[in-house]
Amino acid sequence: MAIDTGATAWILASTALVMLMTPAVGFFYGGLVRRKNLISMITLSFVAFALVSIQWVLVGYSLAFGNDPANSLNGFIGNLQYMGLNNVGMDPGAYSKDIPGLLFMVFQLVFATVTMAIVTSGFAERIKFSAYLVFALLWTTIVYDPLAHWVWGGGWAAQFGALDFAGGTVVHISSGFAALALALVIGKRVGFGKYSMEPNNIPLTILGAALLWFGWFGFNAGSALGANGLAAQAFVTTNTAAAAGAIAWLLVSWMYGKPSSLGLVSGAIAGLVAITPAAGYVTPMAAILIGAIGGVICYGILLFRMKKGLDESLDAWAIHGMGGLWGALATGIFAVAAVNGASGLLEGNVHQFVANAAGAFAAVIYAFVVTYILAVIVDKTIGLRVTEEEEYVGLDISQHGERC
Amino acid sequence: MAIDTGATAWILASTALVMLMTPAVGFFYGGLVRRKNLISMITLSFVAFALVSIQWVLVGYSLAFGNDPANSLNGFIGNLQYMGLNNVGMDPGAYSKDIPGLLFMVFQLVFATVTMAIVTSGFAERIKFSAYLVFALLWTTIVYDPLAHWVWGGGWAAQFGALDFAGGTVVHISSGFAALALALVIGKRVGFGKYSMEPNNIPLTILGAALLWFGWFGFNAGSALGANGLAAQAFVTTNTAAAAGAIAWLLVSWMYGKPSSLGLVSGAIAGLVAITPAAGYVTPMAAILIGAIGGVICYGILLFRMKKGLDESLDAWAIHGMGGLWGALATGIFAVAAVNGASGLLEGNVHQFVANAAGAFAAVIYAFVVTYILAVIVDKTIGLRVTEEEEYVGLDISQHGERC
Amino acid sequence: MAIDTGATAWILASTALVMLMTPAVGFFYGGLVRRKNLISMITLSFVAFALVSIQWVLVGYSLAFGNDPANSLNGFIGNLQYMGLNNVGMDPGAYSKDIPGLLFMVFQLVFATVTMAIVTSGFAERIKFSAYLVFALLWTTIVYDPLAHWVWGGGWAAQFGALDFAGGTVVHISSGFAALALALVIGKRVGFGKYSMEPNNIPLTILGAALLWFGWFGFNAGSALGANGLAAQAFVTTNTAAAAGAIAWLLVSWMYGKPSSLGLVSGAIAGLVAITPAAGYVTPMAAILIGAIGGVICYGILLFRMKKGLDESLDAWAIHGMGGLWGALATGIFAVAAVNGASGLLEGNVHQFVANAAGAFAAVIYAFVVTYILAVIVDKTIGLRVTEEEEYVGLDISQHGERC
Amino acid sequence: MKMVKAIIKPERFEFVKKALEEKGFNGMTITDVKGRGEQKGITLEYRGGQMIVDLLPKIQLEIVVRDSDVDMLITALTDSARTGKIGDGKIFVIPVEKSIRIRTGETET
Amino acid sequence: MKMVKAIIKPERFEFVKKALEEKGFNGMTITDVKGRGEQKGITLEYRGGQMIVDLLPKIQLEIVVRDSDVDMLITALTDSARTGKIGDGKIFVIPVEKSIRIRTGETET
Amino acid sequence: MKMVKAIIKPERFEFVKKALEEKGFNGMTITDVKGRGEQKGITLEYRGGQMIVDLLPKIQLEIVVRDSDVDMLITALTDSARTGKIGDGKIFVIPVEKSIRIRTGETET
Ligand SMILES: Nc1ncnc2c1ncn2[C@@H]1O[C@H](COP(=O)(O)OP(=O)(O)O)[C@@H](O)[C@H]1O
Ligand SMILES: Nc1ncnc2c1ncn2[C@@H]1O[C@H](COP(=O)(O)OP(=O)(O)O)[C@@H](O)[C@H]1O
Ligand SMILES: Nc1ncnc2c1ncn2[C@@H]1O[C@H](COP(=O)(O)OP(=O)(O)O)[C@@H](O)[C@H]1O
Repeated sequence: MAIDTGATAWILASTALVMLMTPAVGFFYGGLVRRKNLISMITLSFVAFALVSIQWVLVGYSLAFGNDPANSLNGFIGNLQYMGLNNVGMDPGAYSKDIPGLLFMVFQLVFATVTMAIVTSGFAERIKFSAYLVFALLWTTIVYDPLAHWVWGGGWAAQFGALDFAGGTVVHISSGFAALALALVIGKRVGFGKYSMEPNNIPLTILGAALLWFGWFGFNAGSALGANGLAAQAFVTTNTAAAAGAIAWLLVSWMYGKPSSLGLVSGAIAGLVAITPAAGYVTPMAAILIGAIGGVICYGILLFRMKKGLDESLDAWAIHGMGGLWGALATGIFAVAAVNGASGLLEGNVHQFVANAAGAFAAVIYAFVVTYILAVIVDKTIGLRVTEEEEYVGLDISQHGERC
Repeated sequence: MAIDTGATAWILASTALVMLMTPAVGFFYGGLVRRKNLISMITLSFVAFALVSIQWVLVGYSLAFGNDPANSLNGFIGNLQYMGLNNVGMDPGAYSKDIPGLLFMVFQLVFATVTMAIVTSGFAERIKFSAYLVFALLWTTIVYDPLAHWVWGGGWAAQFGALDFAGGTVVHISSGFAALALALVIGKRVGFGKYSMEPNNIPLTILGAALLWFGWFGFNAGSALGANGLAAQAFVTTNTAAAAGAIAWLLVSWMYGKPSSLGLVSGAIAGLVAITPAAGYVTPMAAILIGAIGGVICYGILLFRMKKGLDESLDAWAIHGMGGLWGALATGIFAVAAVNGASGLLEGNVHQFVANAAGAFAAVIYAFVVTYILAVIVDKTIGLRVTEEEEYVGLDISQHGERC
Repeated sequence: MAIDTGATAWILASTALVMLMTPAVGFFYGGLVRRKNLISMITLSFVAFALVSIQWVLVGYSLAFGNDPANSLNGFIGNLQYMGLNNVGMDPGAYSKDIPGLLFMVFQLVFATVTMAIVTSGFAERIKFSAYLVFALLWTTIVYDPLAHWVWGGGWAAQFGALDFAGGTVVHISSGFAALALALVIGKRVGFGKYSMEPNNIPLTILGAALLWFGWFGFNAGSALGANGLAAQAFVTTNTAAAAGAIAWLLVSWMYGKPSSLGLVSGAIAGLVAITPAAGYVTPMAAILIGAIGGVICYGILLFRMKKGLDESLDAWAIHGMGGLWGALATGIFAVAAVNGASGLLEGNVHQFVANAAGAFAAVIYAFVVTYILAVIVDKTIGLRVTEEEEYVGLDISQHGERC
Repeated sequence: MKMVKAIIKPERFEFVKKALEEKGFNGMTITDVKGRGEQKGITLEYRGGQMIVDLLPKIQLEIVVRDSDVDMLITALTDSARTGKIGDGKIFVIPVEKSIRIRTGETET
Repeated sequence: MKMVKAIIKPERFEFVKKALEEKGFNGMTITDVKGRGEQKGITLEYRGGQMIVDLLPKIQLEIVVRDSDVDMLITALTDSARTGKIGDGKIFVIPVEKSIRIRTGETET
Repeated sequence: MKMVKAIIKPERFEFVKKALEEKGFNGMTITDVKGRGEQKGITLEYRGGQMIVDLLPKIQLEIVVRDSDVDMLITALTDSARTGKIGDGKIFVIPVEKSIRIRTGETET
């Protein structure tokens, strides 16, 4: 096996693109919170990047991509063969015949970091910083790493045939439902529902969205692991679904009010999430449907969340969680053999739909339940939430001693 | 024909780079308007991206790059052979022997979107959002797609031998003169010329400019459609002309006032626009001249526009329109055979200069006239402009229900 | 020698990535100064990019990478063989067997520009703009170009065997110690130490940091000059050291106060600086150490600087200068033959450590002394510093006639 | 006439505005301010130490009314702005000698 | 002495400043405020429904002058700030008992 | 009661705050304003020409105190805010008829 320099060039670039998504999540979220928590929100994402970067090279990569241990954890999590990047080198590796093993590793790393960043939606404006550090390490190890193993590391979902091109299940379902669990455990922000908490900086949120869309090309088209027709296919479906999601959300929300810029960018993210698992399996025309339906579904879920008075207000659950769920099902529906050899429901392959549904719902349950338990444990021991005074003055000052 | 993975890697990356230019135009413009229209301005670009992305995969690409129909539209516009991306696939295509056909398609897509975004200069701070959506769909279909066909899709300008390496005519002349026509049809902002309307966020504009410069490497060097010497050549001429334009504008404007940051970045954009058609045909030393003269010309046109009291105040016309015109002529002057086989006026090839001038002036007239007509039609039917009250409170609130 | 399209694709992308670092330095610094100097600070970086871009294609590249002249300057500076990019073409060149010579040239160009931008820390909020233009041209020619020649252009340091993978010495030591010299010559800001001068826009600084981290992948992994295992190795060590630096600074500074976002991003930059010379020579596990120690050292130096009342307040010296010094030594310590053929102290190669220390200290002295002299000359002739009134109203208004 | 100047918590502003509207007080001028009262702000525990956060963001309303309306206005303000916690704010009443409507030149005293 | 407090449209500010300068009024303190008058802001038609935009941005000038200058100042202000449309703003005159120049300690009453 | 309104240089604010605290003045409301005095701002030389920068940023403190405390407060303010240079700022004293604590309804006159 020799390295293909073109493939390597594209995955190097893709990794850089995906890396940018983690701070982009911070900017996206940061613009949505109140000004007194802006720095906090951006910092949570930035810290996620640093922390998971270290965890991943030490153990995370091995847990996700190591061989299945010959014990009861078989199919559930990898062994420690790659601990400290042992046996991960400059030559092609087990998962990458065209690119260096180290490059595959770091490409996966940036997926793990952005997932952690998305999760921070769940405790926005009320998390204790020290508790966050502990929780993040636990979560990425106990929730993310096994999920990645199931789907991409040769675990049970892969064996079962669930398709997840670029991480709809591993990244989006897991982070979205984790955010939901967290929001339930940590409780509403003081005053939520009583007075309005307007976004402090919508242009910053749009900047975050633009960088997310930009980075997503690395995320999805990079997941082809080559510079080839499949990468181009995934690139096109990604862009198309994002555009369709943006427009769908814009139009649907227009019926209930003004066509807002936040609706537009939320729709784009919804479209991007929905196409993620499907990007390399469907046609661009199907991508229009997947994206547009994704936009409409996520908008509906958002309305539902607001009606229920649920304070998961940056909507990781509505957009990433439910959008990811839709995407997983849509992959099972719209996959066509002509694109990448796999057929979905529309080509009569019921098994594919079932496999994808099973994988997705297992992830929903695992992510929700385990996150819930972890959150309760951290809450009972260190305490997840800041004091009421700290929340009142804001996390920027109370947690970081900074103002903006 | 087999895919070259290196070329594919570079065009994948280039497409992502160019994609970023569309929101970058939004940030550039957004910083220049009044605070009450900041979100609106960014949103216009973002919507342009979404809308044109869908239009392009449905019909735009085919109109631009389809074969000439055997009727009176021959040479003017492509047929519908690629509608819905029919026949555009993962293998190399008619326009791309080294990269997947789909990749060529999406690389062209991001050019179409950024062109639409540039046009929004013409009705800044006074456009009705619903009218914009309709206008944008019409404009990209009726103005952009034919122009792209003329120059790149085998239309008459290509047959006539006009050189346009990366879109000086198709992107910049067309958008710049369209903005001029729009500004004339929609009329001045209330109070224009009576009281000052200062930029609300210069750092945001500089951020936009930085991202534009960054993305322009994909725009110009990507237009080599390969990872080769020509791409490197275009990369170098691009950067050099941008730098020369920035410094030229800075110095010339210094004679009339302070050396402003806006002058600096405007000069950079002017240089980038000017080199766009020439990037793959001229030497780096010629690029210094092209960029510097571009900076000076555009600055002069801007002064002229201000003196005339013309409210095309984000200066798409002065910079993109006139800079693009200069670039088209400059390509006909400075092209040297040693770079890419084509000689310009300085190497005695009068025909090249004539062809380029003809192509450019045809585009000027077509873009201006057709845009003018479209604008009048939309104005008479839906109404282009918001009410005076809406303009007074700002488009952010009146069109999008948002504040920043 | 034929071009490798994969390598070319990656270096094209890397050059674009590194280009973005220059404005990123502007945003990073801009957020840290007072609001009245925000535009000025960003503009200094932007101008650095434009100015050095022209200088480099005219003479800088030749001075740095031209052959050694057969006179007393032998080993010190290159000749003028590449003046005006003479003999630098689309084919592979003397320094680049896989990529076009022009591409190597422009990849080096973006290093020269970012170095100049880093230097602007030294006279933040008090430099006269006209003096800056003159100084910048002198500095890049007389300080940067020779240093680049020593280390990369076949000069004495290269001959002596000093390792500098991506520019720890040439870029970071030189700019950091130049900033120190400048701060000493130009003197403290009025009121420094008497009243607090708080950062005006921390999110902007974090944005700058995010873009720097992003661009640094091009900086370090691009320095492999190929799309290969070494690039992947450098990519991984870079990311790992950055993360380790960020966390180390966060934790150490927590002992003395709150864990601030500025500490986090400063630590990341410190880690990135420290790994720069080592990126292609060490293992990821060593990168954790190099980054973490880098974070701690730079934090300590920053405290020291503050205690001494030294107004080099954007800390180019503490982070780039001292971080670069640590990185140069660390390369001499941690290099392992298995990665890239070179052994450091830990593998018993004392010579490597000595060579690296010699190269680094020579650069420290050269950069500091020559910058000091240049600064004094410019100060005595044109005057480096604005008047007290200009400083009071801020450089945005007084130098650029702009407000934000 | 009097200028009633109220400094309130930002999160109460919506309630206050509504309460005033109901009583027919429409005209008002709003300023973002920072303030602290006698308590000198909020004290946070912090790794053993303490940290005082003062100068918290507040919203200042200035409302010019006839003398006869002052008491009703004050009642409406206190009722709607009160949370019962520290930092609820202050109201100051300042004499106004004259008020002119720019559009019409109309003057009231 | 009196403090003349004028709340005007931002777009009139340049004219007002110039008009005041001409009359020799140099000292002033400017604040960005938001406000609404009796009309409760601007009503926009909106897909059948209506939307009221109140609390529009205004600029507030505070100018302290001798009693004898008040009338001249008010005339200068109203003349330069007036557009004749809703939202032109208000002027309030407030008594000032004392004014101190910090630099010199000079006091006027 | 009086409202003492001081417009000072931003860079003196920390000193002023500290000086007031020492004298027991805790309550205050702070606003970011811009201002110019009789000197009409700062004049910069500029390539032969001149440029006047007026409306420089200032910080405005409003402090309501009992009549008997006014003089002490003014002394504390002038002493701590003074640099001796142009632009040091101004203090205005305005009568306050009533002051109400929202939390408790407590009224002082
Ligand atoms: N003496 C005063 N002068 C001016 N403003 C005051 C005074 N006292 C209080 N304020 C304003 O009222 C706000 C609320 O005061 P208060 O309820 O006493 O706050 P705290 O919770 O800090 O005691 C302060 O933030 C300040 O803006
Ligand atoms: N009674 C009042 N008290 C305080 N400020 C007022 C009052 N009435 C008007 N203002 C201020 O004057 C501004 C202009 O008032 P006006 O011209 O009546 O505006 P509008 O067009 O809303 O009626 C308002 O935005 C507000 O800031
Ligand atoms: N007559 C006035 N009315 C209102 N505010 C004033 C007046 N004169 C001065 N000020 C305020 O006091 C500040 C400082 O004034 P001063 O020290 O005279 O400044 P300058 O240096 O411009 O003369 C001004 O910026 C302004 O905010």
